Amino acid sequence: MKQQHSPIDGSQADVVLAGVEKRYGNTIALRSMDLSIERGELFALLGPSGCGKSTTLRLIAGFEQPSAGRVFVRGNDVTRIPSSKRNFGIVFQGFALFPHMTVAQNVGFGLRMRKLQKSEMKQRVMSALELVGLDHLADRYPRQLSGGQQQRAALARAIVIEPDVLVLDEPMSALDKILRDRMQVEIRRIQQRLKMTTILVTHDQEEALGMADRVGVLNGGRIEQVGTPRSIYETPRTTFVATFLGASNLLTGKVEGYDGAQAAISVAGRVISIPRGGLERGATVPLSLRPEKIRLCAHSPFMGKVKEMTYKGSTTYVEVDVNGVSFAISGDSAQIRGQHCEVGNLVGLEWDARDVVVLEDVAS
Amino acid sequence: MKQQHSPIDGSQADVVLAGVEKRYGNTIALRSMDLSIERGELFALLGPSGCGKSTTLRLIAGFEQPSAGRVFVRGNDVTRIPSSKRNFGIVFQGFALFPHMTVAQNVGFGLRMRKLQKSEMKQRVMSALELVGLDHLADRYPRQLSGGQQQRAALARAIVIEPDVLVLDEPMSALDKILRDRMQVEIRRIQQRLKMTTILVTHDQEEALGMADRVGVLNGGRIEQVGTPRSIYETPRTTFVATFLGASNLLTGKVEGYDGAQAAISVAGRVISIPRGGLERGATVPLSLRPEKIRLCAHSPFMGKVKEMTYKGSTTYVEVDVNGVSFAISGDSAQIRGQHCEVGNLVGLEWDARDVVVLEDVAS
Amino acid sequence: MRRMVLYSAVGISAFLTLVPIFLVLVQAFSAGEMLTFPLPGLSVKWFVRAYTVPEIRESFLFSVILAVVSSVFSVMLALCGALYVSRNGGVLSRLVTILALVPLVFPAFILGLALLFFFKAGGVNAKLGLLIAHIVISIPYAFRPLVEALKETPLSLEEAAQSLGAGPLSSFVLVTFPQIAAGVGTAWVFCFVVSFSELSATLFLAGPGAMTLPVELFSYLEFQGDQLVVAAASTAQVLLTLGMVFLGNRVFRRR
Amino acid sequence: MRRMVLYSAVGISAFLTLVPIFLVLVQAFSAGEMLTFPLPGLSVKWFVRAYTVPEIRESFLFSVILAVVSSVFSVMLALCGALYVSRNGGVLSRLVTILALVPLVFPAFILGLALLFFFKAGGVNAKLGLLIAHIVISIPYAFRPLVEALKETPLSLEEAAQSLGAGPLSSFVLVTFPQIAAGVGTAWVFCFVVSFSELSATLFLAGPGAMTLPVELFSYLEFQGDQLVVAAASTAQVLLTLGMVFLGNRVFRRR
Repeated sequence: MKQQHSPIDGSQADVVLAGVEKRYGNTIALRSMDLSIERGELFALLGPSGCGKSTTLRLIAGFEQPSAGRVFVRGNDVTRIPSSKRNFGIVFQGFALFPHMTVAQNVGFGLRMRKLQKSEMKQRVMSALELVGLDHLADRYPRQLSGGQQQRAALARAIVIEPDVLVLDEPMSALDKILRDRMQVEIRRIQQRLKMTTILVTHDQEEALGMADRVGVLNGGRIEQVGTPRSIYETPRTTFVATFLGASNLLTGKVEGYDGAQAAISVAGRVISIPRGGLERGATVPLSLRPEKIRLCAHSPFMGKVKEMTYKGSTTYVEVDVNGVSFAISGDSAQIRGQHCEVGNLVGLEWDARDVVVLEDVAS
Repeated sequence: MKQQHSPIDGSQADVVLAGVEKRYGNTIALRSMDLSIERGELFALLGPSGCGKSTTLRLIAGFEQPSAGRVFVRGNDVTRIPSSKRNFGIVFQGFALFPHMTVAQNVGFGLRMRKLQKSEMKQRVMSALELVGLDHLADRYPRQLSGGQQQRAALARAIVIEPDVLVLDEPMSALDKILRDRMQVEIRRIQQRLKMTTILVTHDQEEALGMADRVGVLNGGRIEQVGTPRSIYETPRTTFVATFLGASNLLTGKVEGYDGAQAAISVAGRVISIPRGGLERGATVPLSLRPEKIRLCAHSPFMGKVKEMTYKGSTTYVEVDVNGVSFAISGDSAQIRGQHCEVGNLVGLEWDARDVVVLEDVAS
Repeated sequence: MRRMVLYSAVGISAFLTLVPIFLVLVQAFSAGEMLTFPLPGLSVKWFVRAYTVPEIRESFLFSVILAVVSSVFSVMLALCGALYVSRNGGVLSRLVTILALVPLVFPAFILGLALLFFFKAGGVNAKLGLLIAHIVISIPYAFRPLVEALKETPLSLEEAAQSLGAGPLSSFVLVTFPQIAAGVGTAWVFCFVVSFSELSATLFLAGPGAMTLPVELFSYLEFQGDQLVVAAASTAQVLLTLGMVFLGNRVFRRR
Repeated sequence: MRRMVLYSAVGISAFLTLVPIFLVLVQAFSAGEMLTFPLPGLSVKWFVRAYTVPEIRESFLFSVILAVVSSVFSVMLALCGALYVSRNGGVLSRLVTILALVPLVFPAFILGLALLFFFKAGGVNAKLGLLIAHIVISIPYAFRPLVEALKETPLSLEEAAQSLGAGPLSSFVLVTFPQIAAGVGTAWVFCFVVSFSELSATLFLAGPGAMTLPVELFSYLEFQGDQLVVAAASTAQVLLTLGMVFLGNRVFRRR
């Protein structure tokens, strides 16, 4: 059944999904997905639960088979190859360490299956454990380790087999906030040192933005946008991407006309200029403006009444009503206090024209 | 067994804990706690799991009895009064709606126990449901409601009995992020309208900071600090409070001397001035400096090399090494980019003197 | 490969359990005079004949009454135990659990033997002995579903009721019981069925005026040996059992 | 108040179960010739006498062998079923679950009766009939702990092993089985104990050369009536049962 195929494009792609679909009975979990992951990059599959990211992972890892389409790894069609022959290193959600084996036995399991010699095995296990800083705990059992140590052991077990692709399935979900931040940095560092093609599956946008070279945002079994963390955060293409990757003011604008390359769009009864072409005159367009891009000031065309203020420590959240349109503003607490912002007061809002993003989907 | 006592202080206190302790066998869950909650305020009990906040709630609500100390409500000693006679409205974690009753029956349960007349009962149930915006779903069963609707139903059930005290036990923990933010604002609004003394038990610092009039931070069965959200966030008293309420740079300083009211303290090989007295010359003191209070600049006494950068969307996290001391900085992504901040570059750090807080506990 | 092993194992088990029972059930409808296969014809005459044997008729009735009474007691006792276990931890709770589940592994015939000796010495009548034996033997079958039902009912429901002003009794009756009603129903059906088909302990305790159907069938088979009468009576028993289980599933269905 | 109801319920149940059994166990050590209380003195003579009855000795041995063999089969068949159920959903999975648990509520004596008729017609020997009956009756007792053990073992462990290069067989043997070993042990002890004390179905199938201890004791009591011999033999049976359960708890303890 093993067939040789060239990948669908001529790039450095390490993992390619070509028209992959997955149905369970009548429900469609994945809709004709095309995706290519470059050699050595850390690619994050980001989406809410039920978006199809776990299904995608299981198809790539070989735990399930697509209903249609093909999966290529380094140019080889692996669609029908079982997981045990794919040479993927997987860090499972919850880690899935073997409870009855020590850390060293866990890490050595993949090498044992590859029938390596005892001495080479031992050496490779130790160097993997050193890499993750766990060499002093080789003889412990998983239950004797902390969450972070279990995470490292699972990582060592996945990388010791020198996999073609490293897959991280919600790797931080079992850890607390502080540990999560630390492990993000550490996993990223190890991944960059080994230059290992890595797929990170996560529902946590901070994790995806902070760790990945590129992010694919999934929603309802479909990829909505692929790009660098900065490009998907700052220029979201759809309402879903704009709101899932952080808070956003979703506004409705009407294209009034053009002034050179600047589109004049009316929002909340005022006209703003946006450096953007290709919009039909008179059309209604959905806009996204992130709360942290809005500044409070004394005077501006956008004056509104403060409806709500929520102190969040480093930042303060303010809700301002401008001509019946509600604006959410998030700013440094000290700066917001400096603007005499109190519930009921009148304040002005300002922002840079380029921070208003025109979304492509229909405004809801 | 019902005794009349005056509260331990002469204030407007509605709920007073006087020397309350709770032991389970040999483990101490609460250590001699004194706490007084004013009439009409929203008081948050904030702490990590296992800090004793749930125990405190159960003692206040009457589900358990303290091993020592007394609980007063409006001046009455209720220490030995069972929950069913305390007239508290409780919103449980997970809501605890009765599955076999409709929303209206759930909300009416407390009134039924109070043997109210049918007609008055119906009217009060409907007005409570209107208050939470659920009057159109009175005949649904809990399982037919969304999480947010269940939350509202539980709130209506708790407030319809016109309780002396409203207790909210991790009320948002069953809701997703977006709904949580919305319900925080809404619950706060209802609480302020009814001017109901409210105790909020939570592990979520944003929830406590955003909703409460005052916050009590619990750790290891002890109250570490009580104050307004701003005072506990901006001037934490202990290392625990500083780190639990958001990220913090915990620095170690040495008191070099005084220049008027300014203490000269050496940190990372440089001397800074802090407007603070009462420190012993030559003493080592723990300091807290929040990451968002540090600004990057071209030149400053604190120059360091960028070790790590993590893009988080609206903010970027930067780690800078200054003379071997690591500083975490969190700032607006656009501003950080403006400072030519790249891993390996040399950058300067600056902050306002008053943002450095001297902690009271021993530096670890 | 592994899949094939699984399938064949399930197949073997099903074959061993179901085929013989099915054959007996079919034989009960035989129009012939002996156990034969294939059947010479269909009739219900063996049911009629079984009914006309007074011992069989009376023991059937006695079995039903015994099952009803003993299952009510079992469920009540098991409910008390399950309430205690689900609300409390500690040594006593574990002790109650063990005690309630002991009859499941403990040889039932020894219980029968013990009660026989005990009542002979005390001179108490056989009916009480049977009642006690059936209660004890069916308690574990009631205990498990009740504990499970109670564990699925969060304690916070009862606390919510109490915080709203309900005393311990009303919070149980108005809030907790409706949650576990399905479990109570299941428990009761289980107990009924177990009591109805109990033979091991009953064999030692049954006597004139206190004869259950299974014991009666056993001695009938031993002394008169009219196999098709026995097959018909057994079939009636199986049908009643299945009916009870079906009813239990219908009436006390969860959700 | 509610607390008192609970306590008294537990007390009554314990009294009903334990006191009669305890009295029989004590009588086995009597130095007298009859069931009397208090005991005239202590001795083990009744154990010796029970041992010298060849039928009792032989049936004890037969019971042990039957329990060992049938429990091994039960556990293997139940393991296949439990593996299927815990790895798959759907109708077939629920069917297997029902099938495996049917013998728990289905009258065991009817199974005995059915097998008796079936084997008489087929001319197969009694030992095979007993083996089948004991396997079928003890399967549910193996199935439950196995399903529970497998449900506690996340599938991701097996997937992890496979992603590291292990085939289906090695991932089961090297990773899954060690996780459920305790459950397998518990299942086996349960099956042994159930088979060892089975009487309902056995009564119909036992015969010369295939006589289990419970049946032997029943007929011994019926025809010779030496109660203290029976008490001693029962006590031996109870002690072996308790020993097995204790051993199972010790050897196959979780964690």
